[in-house]
Amino acid sequence: MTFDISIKIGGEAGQGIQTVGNILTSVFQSAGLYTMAINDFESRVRGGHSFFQIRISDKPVNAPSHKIDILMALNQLTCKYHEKELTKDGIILSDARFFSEKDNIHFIPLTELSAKAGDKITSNTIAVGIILSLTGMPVRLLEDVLKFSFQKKGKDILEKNFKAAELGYDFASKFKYNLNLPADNFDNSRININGSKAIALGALASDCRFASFYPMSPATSVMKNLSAFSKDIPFIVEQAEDEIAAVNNIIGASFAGVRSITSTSGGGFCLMTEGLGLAAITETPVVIINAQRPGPATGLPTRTAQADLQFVIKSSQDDFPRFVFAPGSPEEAFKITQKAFYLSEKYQVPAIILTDQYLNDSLFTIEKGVLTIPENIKSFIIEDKELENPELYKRYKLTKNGISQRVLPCSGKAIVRVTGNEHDESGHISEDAENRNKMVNKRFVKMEGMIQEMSSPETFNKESDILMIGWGSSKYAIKEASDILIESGIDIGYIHFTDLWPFPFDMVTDLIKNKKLIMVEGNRSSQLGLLIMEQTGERFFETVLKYNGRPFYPNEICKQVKKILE
Amino acid sequence: MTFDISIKIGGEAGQGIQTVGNILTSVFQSAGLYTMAINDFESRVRGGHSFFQIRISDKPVNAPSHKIDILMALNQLTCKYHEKELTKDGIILSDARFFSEKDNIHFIPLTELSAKAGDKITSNTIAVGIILSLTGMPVRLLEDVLKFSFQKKGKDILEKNFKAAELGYDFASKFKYNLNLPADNFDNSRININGSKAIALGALASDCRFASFYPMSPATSVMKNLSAFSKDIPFIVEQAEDEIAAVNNIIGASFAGVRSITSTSGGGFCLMTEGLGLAAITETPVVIINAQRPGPATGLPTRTAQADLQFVIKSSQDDFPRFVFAPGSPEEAFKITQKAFYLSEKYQVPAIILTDQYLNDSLFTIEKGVLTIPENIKSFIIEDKELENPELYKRYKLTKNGISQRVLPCSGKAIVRVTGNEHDESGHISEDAENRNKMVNKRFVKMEGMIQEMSSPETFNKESDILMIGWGSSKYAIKEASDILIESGIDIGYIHFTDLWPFPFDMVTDLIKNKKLIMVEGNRSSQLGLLIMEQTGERFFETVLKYNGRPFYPNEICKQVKKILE
Amino acid sequence: MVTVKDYECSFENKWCSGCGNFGILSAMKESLAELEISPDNILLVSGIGQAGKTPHFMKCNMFHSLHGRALTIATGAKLANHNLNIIVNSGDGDCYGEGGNHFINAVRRNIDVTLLVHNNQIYGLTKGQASPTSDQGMKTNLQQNGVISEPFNPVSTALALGCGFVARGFSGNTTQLKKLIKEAVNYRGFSIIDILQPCVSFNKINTYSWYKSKVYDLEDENYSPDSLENAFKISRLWNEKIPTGIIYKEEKLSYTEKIKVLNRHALIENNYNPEKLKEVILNIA
Amino acid sequence: MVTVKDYECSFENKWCSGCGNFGILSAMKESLAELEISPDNILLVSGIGQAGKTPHFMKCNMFHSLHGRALTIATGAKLANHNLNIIVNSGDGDCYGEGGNHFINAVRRNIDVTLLVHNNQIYGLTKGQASPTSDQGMKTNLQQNGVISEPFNPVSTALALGCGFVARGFSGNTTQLKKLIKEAVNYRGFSIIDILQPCVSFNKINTYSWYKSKVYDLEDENYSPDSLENAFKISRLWNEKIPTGIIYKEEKLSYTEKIKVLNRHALIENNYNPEKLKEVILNIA
Ligand SMILES: Cc1ncc(C[n+]2csc(CCOP(=O)(O)OP(=O)(O)O)c2C)c(N)n1
Ligand SMILES: Cc1ncc(C[n+]2csc(CCOP(=O)(O)OP(=O)(O)O)c2C)c(N)n1
Ligand code: SF4
Ligand code: SF4
Ligand SMILES: [Mg+2]
Ligand SMILES: [Mg+2]
Repeated sequence: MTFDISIKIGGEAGQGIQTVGNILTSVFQSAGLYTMAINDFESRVRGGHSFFQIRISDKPVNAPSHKIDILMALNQLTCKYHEKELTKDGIILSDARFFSEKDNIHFIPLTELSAKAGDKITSNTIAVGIILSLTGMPVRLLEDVLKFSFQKKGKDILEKNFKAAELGYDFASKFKYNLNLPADNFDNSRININGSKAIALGALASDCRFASFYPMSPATSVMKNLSAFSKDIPFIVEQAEDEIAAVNNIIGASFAGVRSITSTSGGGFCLMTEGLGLAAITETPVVIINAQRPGPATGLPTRTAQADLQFVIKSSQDDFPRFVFAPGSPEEAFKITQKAFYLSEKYQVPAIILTDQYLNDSLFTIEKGVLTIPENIKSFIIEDKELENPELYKRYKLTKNGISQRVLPCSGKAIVRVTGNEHDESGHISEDAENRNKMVNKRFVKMEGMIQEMSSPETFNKESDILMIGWGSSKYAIKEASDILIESGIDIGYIHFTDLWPFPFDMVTDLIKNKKLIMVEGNRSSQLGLLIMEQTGERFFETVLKYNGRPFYPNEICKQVKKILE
Repeated sequence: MTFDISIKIGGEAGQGIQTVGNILTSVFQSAGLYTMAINDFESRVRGGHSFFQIRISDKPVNAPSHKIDILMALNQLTCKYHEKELTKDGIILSDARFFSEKDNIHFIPLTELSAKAGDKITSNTIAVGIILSLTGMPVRLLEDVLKFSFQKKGKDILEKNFKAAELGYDFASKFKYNLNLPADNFDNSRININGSKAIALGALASDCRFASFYPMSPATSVMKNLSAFSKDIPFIVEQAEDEIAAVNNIIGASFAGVRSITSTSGGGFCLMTEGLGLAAITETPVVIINAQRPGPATGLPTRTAQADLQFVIKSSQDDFPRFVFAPGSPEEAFKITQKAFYLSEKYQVPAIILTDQYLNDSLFTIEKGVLTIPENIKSFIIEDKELENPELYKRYKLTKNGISQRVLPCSGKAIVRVTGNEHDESGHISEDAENRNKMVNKRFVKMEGMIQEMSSPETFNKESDILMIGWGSSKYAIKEASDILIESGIDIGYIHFTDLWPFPFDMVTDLIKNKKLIMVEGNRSSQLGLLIMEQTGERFFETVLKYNGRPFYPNEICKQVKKILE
Repeated sequence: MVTVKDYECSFENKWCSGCGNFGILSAMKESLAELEISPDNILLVSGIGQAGKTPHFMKCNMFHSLHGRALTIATGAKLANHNLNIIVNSGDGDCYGEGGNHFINAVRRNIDVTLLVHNNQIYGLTKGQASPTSDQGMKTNLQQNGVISEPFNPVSTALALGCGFVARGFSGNTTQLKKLIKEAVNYRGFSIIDILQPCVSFNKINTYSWYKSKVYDLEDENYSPDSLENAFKISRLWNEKIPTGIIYKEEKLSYTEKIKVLNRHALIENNYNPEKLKEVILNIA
Repeated sequence: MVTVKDYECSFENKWCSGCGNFGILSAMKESLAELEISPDNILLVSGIGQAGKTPHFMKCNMFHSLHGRALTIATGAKLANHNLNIIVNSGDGDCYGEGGNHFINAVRRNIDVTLLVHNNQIYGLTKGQASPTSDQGMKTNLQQNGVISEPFNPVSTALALGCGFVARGFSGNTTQLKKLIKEAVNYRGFSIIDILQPCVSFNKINTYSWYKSKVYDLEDENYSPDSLENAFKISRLWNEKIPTGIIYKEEKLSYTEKIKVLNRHALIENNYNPEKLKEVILNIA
C-alpha cells in the first residue's frame, strides 16, 4: 500500500451526506482506486447526526479505518464527535455556521459558493469538488460521474452542477493541503457494490423470480435492489401486509414452482418463525434473508449487529434441518445466495442468510468477474412425464437420503398434497406413531447430505497457536487486524465462518484443537463461541465482543487482542 | 407396593372415554388409592381412536405403565392396537359390535344394559360400574362420585345413573375375575390434579389477575382452569385475536401493574417471540407458558413433546436474559409457576415455563398440603411516596445489579416512560454508542443475580458412574426406570432438571464430571444434551430419545438404557 | 366429462356426523364437476381447523397450511402461477381471527382466488371457544360470562374493503351453495362466500334449525347485487332474517391482470435468461 | 389548571420540519390541557414509525411499543387498570398494515381508548414505501409500477366493524382536530380519528395543498353523524372532496363496563386474598 486515506462527511439526515459519499466513491473508483465506504445514520429522516466514511487506497481495502484524513463537517456535531479521529496531518473542512479557529480547520463557504453556482442544491457538488481537488482528482472524472448521476434531471441541473464542481475545485486550490492521489489507473474490471445489491444479484443469478417482504431496516435495501432490477427481468416484488404474510407468500410461490426469497430483520424474523417451520415440515424450499440490527425488539433500527445466529439456528418449535449462512463480503454474498437457493431446492429445506446493516449498506470495490452468471440453473423439480405412474405419486415418499421427488401442483396427472400437520407419504394427516418416527427421521437424514455441502471456514495462518474466530460481515476487519498483529510481531491466525449450519464440526474440531481461541463477534454472549462449544465440546475461549450498533474497526480488534494476550 | 394395576379404556372421540376415565379415577382416589392417568386423543372431535389409561396402586405411582390389566374396548381399534399390552392375566371387556371369541375377552352388552337403565347415555356409567366391580370397589363410592358429577343435571339423570351403576355391578359380578383392591383407606389429604390445573393454581397463588391467550392445544387447558376459577376470584381471562395480541396484552397489563400470564404452544410461541423481546428491553415482567407438542408447524396438535427447549432459550433477536423452567409434576408446576412470577417481577425479565400435553392432561395423585397458599405476596413495585423526588424518576436508572425501581404509570407524580427502542435511563430513545453499551450491560448484569436463584437439579443416586439426565415432564418415568434398573442390579443415577435458564453450569459441571451420561429426552436432537455441552463443554453422552408424540414409559427407558450399557 | 366421482378420495373423513361441513364439501365437488375442472387442475389451500381439513376429504392438489395463513399461501401461489385455479377453505377463526389481517389484504389486492369460509361461529377443532363471529352472550368454557365483543360481520367488512364479489351461503342449502361457488370460481377477482355452517358438537345456539328459520334467498326478492349502499344495508341484517345469495358484485381488474410482467406469461412460464442478467450486471457498473 | 406548557418536554423532536405530525402533537397537547388532564394522568401508547415517536415529544407516561402492536398494549393496560386515560398514536402502516388484525379487534371490543392514526398514506420512518392507504398509482422505490391494491378505507372499515366513534381530522386544521380529540377522549368506548397528515419528505402526491383543496368540515353541512348508512355513504368520498369531522357516533357500553368483575374496582385495585384461594383449593378436591 502506498497510501491509505480516509474521508468522513458528517452532517444531519436530509443534508445529502449519502449523495456526497456515493459520488466521491464513484470518482475514486473511476480513478482506478480501491475504496470502502460505510454509512452511519440514525432512525430519523431529517436532523440528528450521520456520516459517510470512505477509505481509499491503491490496494484493496475492505474495512473502515479509525483514522480520518479529511473530515467534512456539515454540522457542528461532526466536529464534536469526530475531531479526535483525525490523523496528525488531518484537516477539517467546515461550513460557516460553526467555524472555529484552529490550524487544521478550513472554512468552506458552501452557501456562498452555491449561490454563485446559481442554485443552493448544488452545495453538495461543491463539497464534492473541494474534496476531490484536495485529493488530486481531476475535475473531468467528477464531470463524468455527475453526467451519470444527473442526466435524468435535465441539462440545466447538469450545467449548474458542472459549474459548482469547478467552483469547488477553484476554491480548494488555494489550500496548501493536497494528497495528490494517483488518478489514472482506471480499471473497468472493478465495480463498487454493497451487500444488499450483491444479494439481489445472487438471487437473480439463481433464477429467483419472486420476492415478498414487509419493509424493515436494514433489510429493505435488498428488496429495493430487486425492485429496480425487476424493470428488466420478469421478477415480482410483493409488499406484504406483514412478515407473516411475506414468508407464507414465498412458501406458496415456491410450492407453485417459482424460486422465492424474503428479506427481513430480527423482529420480522420472529414473525416468520412459524412459517419457517411450515417450510420445514412441508419440505418447501425458501430463502430467507435476516439482515441483523441490534435488539431486543426495535433496538437500534438503523445500526448493525451480529446477534441472531443462535436464534436463526434454533428457532421455531421442534427440531428440523435448515441451512444457515453468513457472507463476509459482497463477493461471498453473491455466491452464498446462489448456494442457498441451490441447496434449499436440492434438499427441500429452508435456507437462511444472515447479513447485517454494515454489510448491506457498505460499499466495497470488487472484481466484476466475481459476479459470474451461470449459463444454466439446475432444477430439482420433477415433471409429470418423468414419473413412472403419476397416479401413484407421493409427495413424501420415504427415501434413503430423505429427499422425495418434488412435483408441482397442477402440472400433470400427479396429485400434490402438502400439509403442515405430520403426514404420511401421500401428504395426508397421519397421527400414527410409527409414521411419525419415519417422517422425523426422513427429514433428519437429510442432515447427512447437507453437512457434506458445507464449506470449511476460510483460514489465515491457521498454524498459529492463537486463532481469532469470526463469522459474517466482520471478515475483513478481523483479517486486517490479524495482518496488523502479525506485522507487529504477534503470531496469530484467523478463521472466518460463512457456512454455519449444519455446523461442520469435524473440520472445525481439527482446526481448533489445542489452540488459544479468541472469538470476535458483534454480540454480547459470543454466540458462535457457544455454538462451537455445543458442537465440539471445546471449552475455553476469549472474546472480543462489540454490541453498540457500530461495525468493527481493525485497530480496536488489535487493541483488545493485545490486551488479552498480555 | 402390594399391587400396581392399569386399566385402559379405548374408543372413538365423542364416546365419552374421558368421562369414564375421570369418574374411575375419582372413585379410586376416594377409595384411598394412588392413581396416575394419561389421556391420549387425536386432533378430531368425533371418531378415530383415543384412550384413557389409569394406573392404580397403594403406593404413589406417577408414570404410565406399558402393561394393562383391564382393557375396555369401546371400539374395535382398541383391541387391535392394545391387546398386546395385556398382562398374562389381563382381560378385555368389549362391546357387542366387534366381539371376538377369545378366553380373555368378555362381552359387555352396554347398549342392552343402558336400555334397561332407561337412557342410552348411561352406558358410560355402566362401563364404569363394571370396571369398579371387577376391581373390588364398593358401589357406594361410585354413587358419591356420580352425585358430584351429575348433581347439576337434575334428579332424573342422577337416578338413571345410579341404576346404571348397579346394573354394571350386577353384570360384572358374574365374572370370575376380580382384582379385589382395598377400598377403605380414604385419605382426604390427597387430591387428583393435572398439570394445567396446577399451573393455574400456581398463578392464582402468585396474585396473577390477568391472562390473555389464543386457543391452542395443549395450552388452552391452563386458561380453561383459570376461567373456571375466575368466577370466584377477580381474574380476567381475555381471548385475544391472535398470539401476538395475547403476549402484548399481558405486557400492557403487567406494565399497568397487574401480574399477567399467557399460555400457548410452539406455533403460537413463534408469534410471541417478538413480544418476548419487547418484554425484555422494556424490562416488563411476564410469565409465558409454552405447552409443548410435536412440530414443526402444526405437527401433532394433541400429542406430547419436549422439543422447544433450545427455541425458548435462544429465541427473539439479540441477546437478553430470561428465565426458563420445566416442571416435572403438578407439585413442581404449582411451585415453579409461583417462582416464575416472583423472579420475573424481581428481575423485571420474562419467564417461560415449558410444560407439555402429557403433563397438562395427565392426572396425578398429590398431597393437598403441597398446594400451600402464601399469606402474602412480595411485590417489587415502588410507590410514588417511596421515591425521594418523583419528578426525577427514571425508569431505567443504572444500578449495580441491573434492577431499576419500577413505578406504575399514572400512579403518582413520577412519569413512566417505556420503549422497545434502545433508550436512556429516562426511557427516551437513545442511539448513543456508550449508552447502548451501558443498557445492554445493565440488562445482562442481572444474570449474576438470576443464576443464584436457580435450584440445582434434583438428583437420585448421583454417586453412580452412570447418570440418566432428563428435564420437565418425564421426571417420574425416568425415576421409575432408574428404580427398576437399580433393582435389576444396574447401578445408575438420575438428574432431573426443572430450572433450565440461566443454566446452573457450576452445579452441573460438578455433578456430571467423569460420569457416563445418558440423556433421556422427548426430542430428536437431545436439546438438553446440547445445552449441557454448550454450557459445560461436556462432550460425550448417550441418548434415549422419543419423538413420536407419546409420553415416556418407564420400561422402554429401561430397555434402551440396558441396550446402551450392554 | 368431470364427475363428482372423480373427486372421491379414500382418506377417512374426520368430521362429526351431522356436521355442516359435509354440505360444503359436496357442493364444492359438484360445482367443480359442473365447471368441468378436474382434480388435477384445482388447488385447494386451507388453514388449520375443521374447515382447514376439507382438502383432505376430496381428491385434489392441496396445501393444508397454518392456522390463519391460507390466504397468504394462496396469494403466493397465484402470483407464481396465475393459471392455477385456487379455492381457499377457511374457518371463521382461521380467516377472521388469526388471519384477520390477511383477509383485509386479500380483499384489497383483489387476487383471483375464491374464499369459502366455513362459518360455524365457533372454534370447532379446539373444542368450542368463541370465534370472531360468535353472537354476543354465547357462553363457553373460556367465555364463562358470555361473549361481549361485537361480532365480526364478514359481509359488511368485505364491502367496506372493496370486495367485488361478496356472497353468503348456507351449508343446509347445497343447491344454492353450488350455484354460488360456481359463480365465485368464474368471477375474475377475489370472491368470498361466507357459509353458515352448523357445528353440531359445539355451537348449541346457531344450530341447523336456527339458521334454517332465518335464512332467505335474495334472489327470491329480486335483489340486485349492484349497489354498494344497498349491499351494505343488507349486510347488517342478522337477528331476524339472514339474507343469502350474492350480496354484491362488481367487475374490475384482478391483481395479476394489473401486473405488467404477467400480461404475457405466468411467472413460472418464463425461462432463465443469463444473457439478460449479464446486461443487468454491465449496467450497474 | 393544566396548561399546554405542562406538556412541554426537553427531548429533541426528531420529525422533519414541516411535517404534518407537528399539528397533531400540538392539537393533542391543547386538548389535554383543556380537558384538565395532567401529564401524570395520561398514558400514551404508540407503535413504531414517525407517528409512533409522538409520545417522546411531550411530557407524559408512555409505552412506545412494537410496530403494529400499540392497540394490544393499550388493551392490556386498560383491562388491568381501566382508570387509565389512554391515547394511542399510530401510523397508517402501523395501524392498518402490520396492526390490521388488532385494529379490527380493538373496534370489536369497544375498549375505551382513543386511537389517533397519523395517516400520511406512506411509510415515513422506513423512507417511503406504499402504505395500506396509499392511493392507487403512487410510485415508490419499492412500488416501481405504482400501487395496484385498493386503498384501505379506515372510515368505512371502522363502520363495518361497528365502531361507535369514527372521525376524520386533518393536521392542517388544528382547531377542528383539537375539538375532535376532546370529543374522542370524552367518548366512553373505542374512538378513532383518522388524521390526514402530510409527509413532506416522502409523499409528493398527498401534500398539504392536495389535502387542503379537498377537505371540508361536515359540521359546515349540518351533517348529523347518527345514521350508519349515511356515514357509510360519506365514508366513500375521497377523490373529489374529503369529509372531515365526526362521521359516526353512537353510545354503547364499553368493554370494561361489560365485564362484571370490573364493576366495582379496577383489576389493579383488588387485594391479594389468600382466604378465598384456600376455599378454591378446598373446592376442587
Ligand atoms: C398459531 C396457531 N394458533 C392456534 C392454533 C390452534 N387452533 C387450531 S384450529 C383453531 C380454531 C379453529 O376454529 P375455526 O377456524 O373457526 O375452524 P373450525 O374448526 O371451527 O372449522 C385453533 C385456534 C394453531 N393451530 N395455530
Ligand atoms: C415487525 C416490524 N416490521 C417492520 C418494522 C419496520 N418499520 C418501522 S416503522 C415502519 C413503517 C412506518 O410507517 P407508518 O406506520 O405509516 O408510520 P409513519 O412513519 O409513516 O408515521 C416499518 C415498516 C418494524 N419496526 N417491525
Ligand atoms: S366439531 Fe363442529 S365443525 Fe368440527 S366436525 Fe364436529 S360438528 Fe363439524
Ligand atoms: S418522514 Fe414524513 S412523516 Fe416522517 S417526520 Fe418526515 S415528514 Fe413527517
Ligand atoms: Mg369455526
Ligand atoms: Mg405513515
